[in-house]
Amino acid sequence: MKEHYTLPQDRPIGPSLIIELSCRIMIPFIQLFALYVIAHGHYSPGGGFQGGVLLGAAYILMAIAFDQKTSMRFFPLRVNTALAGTGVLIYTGTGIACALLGGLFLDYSALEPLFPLGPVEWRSMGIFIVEVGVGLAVMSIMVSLFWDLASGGRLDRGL
Amino acid sequence: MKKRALLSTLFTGALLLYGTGDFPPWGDPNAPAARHVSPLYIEKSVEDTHVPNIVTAVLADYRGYDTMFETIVIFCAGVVVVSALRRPDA
Amino acid sequence: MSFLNLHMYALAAPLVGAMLLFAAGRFGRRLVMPVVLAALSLSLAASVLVFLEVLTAGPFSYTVGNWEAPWGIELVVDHLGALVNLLIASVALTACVSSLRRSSAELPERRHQFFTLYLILIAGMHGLALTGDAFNLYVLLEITSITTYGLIALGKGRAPLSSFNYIVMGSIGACFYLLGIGYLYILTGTLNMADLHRIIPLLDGRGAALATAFAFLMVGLWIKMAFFPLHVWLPNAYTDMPDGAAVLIAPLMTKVTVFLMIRVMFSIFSPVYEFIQHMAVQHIIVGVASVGIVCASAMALGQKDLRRMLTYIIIAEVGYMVGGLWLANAKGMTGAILHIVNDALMTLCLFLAAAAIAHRTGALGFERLGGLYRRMPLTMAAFTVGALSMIGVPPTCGFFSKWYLLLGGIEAGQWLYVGALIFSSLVNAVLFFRIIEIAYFRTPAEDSPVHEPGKGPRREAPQALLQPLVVTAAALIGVGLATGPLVERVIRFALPVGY
Amino acid sequence: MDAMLQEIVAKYNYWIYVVLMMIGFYAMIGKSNLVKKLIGMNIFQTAIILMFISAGVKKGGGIPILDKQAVLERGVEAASIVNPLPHVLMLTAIVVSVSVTGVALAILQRIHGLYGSLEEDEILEKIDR
Repeated sequence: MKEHYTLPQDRPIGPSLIIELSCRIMIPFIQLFALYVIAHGHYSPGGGFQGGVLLGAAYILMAIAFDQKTSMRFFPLRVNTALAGTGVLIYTGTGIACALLGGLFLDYSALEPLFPLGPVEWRSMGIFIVEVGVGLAVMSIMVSLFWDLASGGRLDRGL
Repeated sequence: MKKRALLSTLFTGALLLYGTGDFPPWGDPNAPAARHVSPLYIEKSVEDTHVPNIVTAVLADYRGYDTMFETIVIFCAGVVVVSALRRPDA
Repeated sequence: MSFLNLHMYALAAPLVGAMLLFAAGRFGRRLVMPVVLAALSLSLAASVLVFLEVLTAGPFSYTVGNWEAPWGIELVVDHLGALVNLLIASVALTACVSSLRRSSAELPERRHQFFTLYLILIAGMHGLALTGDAFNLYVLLEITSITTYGLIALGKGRAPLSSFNYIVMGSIGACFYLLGIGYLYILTGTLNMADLHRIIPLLDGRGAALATAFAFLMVGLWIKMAFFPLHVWLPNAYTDMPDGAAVLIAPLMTKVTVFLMIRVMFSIFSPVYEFIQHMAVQHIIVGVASVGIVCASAMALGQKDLRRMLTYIIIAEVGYMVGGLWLANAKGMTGAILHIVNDALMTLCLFLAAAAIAHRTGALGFERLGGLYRRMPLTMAAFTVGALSMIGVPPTCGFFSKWYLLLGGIEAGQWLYVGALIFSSLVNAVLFFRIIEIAYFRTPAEDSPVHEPGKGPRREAPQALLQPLVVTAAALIGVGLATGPLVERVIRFALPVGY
Repeated sequence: MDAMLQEIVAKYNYWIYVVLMMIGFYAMIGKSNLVKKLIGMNIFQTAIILMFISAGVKKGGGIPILDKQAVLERGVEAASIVNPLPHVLMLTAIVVSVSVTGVALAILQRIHGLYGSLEEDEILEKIDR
């Protein structure tokens, strides 16, 4: 990777204003749409995985348009590791909570004692909680995968 | 090596095609797959979970156990890539 | 803490432990040992209670998410499942004591990542022991594979290449299994094993597709368990793995996959389908298994490294189990199921001994094993018990399962299989006595680090590596003596109906 | 002979997917370049995903997203909606495929770093030396 990589300064085109400006405008709307895809997974095609990948794509676009250091400034490594763990813990924790509260594993209607919503409404809420957990996990894993593969594990320059 | 690989590929392909002989024609509404388990998903899922998107309802509720392990699969991929590539010493 | 969800806690404890370890990251170094030990002892306690519950109250099925069987995912905890679940929990706890100590020497700054994969692998195997849904079995197969790819890649030297070869072969196996499930789904419309078991005999006009589905399910699982002609990936993968991982993966992965083959053969299809409607297939498979046993044992003779020799013995043992199951009589199946338990314990004992020796001498080549009896008497004593059990000497458990397999082979008239069993036992005797002879009579090589003039002659492995080894060696004899009640109270119910 | 032709016409989708699978399968076991093996694995897994999805198709079936109020009042006819189960299974298979590809790419980078080549025979030469 080292020998044929040219530094940004002596790249022919150099950091291009057009790319950076357009990305700076686009990235917030990509993330907004990604949150919509996660939240709207009940009513339209979407859900945790698709929304999580879109969220990850926003940071990957930042890493490609600017450089990896900027995307790591907006999404620090510690937060990335913590989010990956919490995403999966949300899912597994919901399952264990349903079992501890007297129901079966992953039976969302058993969460009734927490907040009286009625079993069917709790199932719909349970699905949403789980989708959020999946979205968090997929986002942080996708971004961490890209960072590692792009920079060969050194997390310094990236592509 | 290539000869053996080509031979086993052709044999596997022939076995697969021999197996498709008994399948219902494509898109047949009363194929076994469309008659046995999925009708309940279509008819009951909105009533049971108030979620119009049947795929999300089946994914997260009826077969939520699968999706939990799926999240763990992608988590494992993250851990493996981090442990394989991030070499502070090398 | 209702008793109804006990097996789910056995599965969830390692998962939550893994997440905590990963979130704590490199700064939670002190956290690794308590979290791993707590998670695994909790899951062992839960597995023991589930096993006792199944023994007293009989098998039970558990619908995840409170949806009835074919619509939701159903977990079936029967005698065989509870036995394998208990085996996984006990082997995992014993192995983790040794790998906790060994990994601090091998992978000092990577321990939290190592044990995250380690705990998720154990949780995946618990899931495999319990599942009653065919597609869920595929997802869990993928989890155990992806964690094994990661653990192999953590090894030294040639480990990444052997890990990549295992990825390619493992993906072919998993895709073949998924193809088999797809064919069954297109024919029946359901994924639940009990439902499939009920519908398959009714599919009279669809013989071709059913045979293809069965063939792909079997070949997929055979690749995953390294059944002889499809075993090419195993020797490199299990040798280049870090010792801490080999102690867990070698005893369990292939045996759990044999258990999955039993699940597919008897919970999805039926003995009538395999043994009566397709008689010829049974003879072919027993023949291939016998050839596999002979070839794997012969290859083990030619090895110069202790751990690589053990991997070829694992491949021969897989041949024992697959051949025993396809003998199609009660003795053969009892022997195969008993061999899952015994072989897991034997392989655990030998790999724990290999880890202890590697800890002290650094390498496992035969030339480095000289004079080990004087330096590591307890380790070599336990290694000898493991070796005797692998050969099949009466007080140890290896003898009893081999005895049942032999009886089954004779009763079924499969002389090739019986001959292969005897040949393999003789080869094991040659292999292990050769090592015991090197370790006992040869003087230690001058350059080996163990031979420090300053230190006293006895340089035993550290306690954390020695205690699990001694416990496993004792368990080999204990399980051997407990074969009677084990077969009577557990394995008799695990056999399919009519045997 | 026309029975064979008739059958191919009725189930041409399975024939196409089996051919795709076999291209991927051949690449996985026949090729010596490690990246080509990985590409073959992706083709194989994608073809299986396509086969599952095509198993769930119903002629004239609508997409599995319903109008909540209408269904709560009048209910829905199962034959009019496409079978949702293969779609759920294949979401799982896609995630598994992505994860395994990510792991394989990371390990390929390690191999390239260690041996400087991705041809299996060159690597084996370097190991034996």
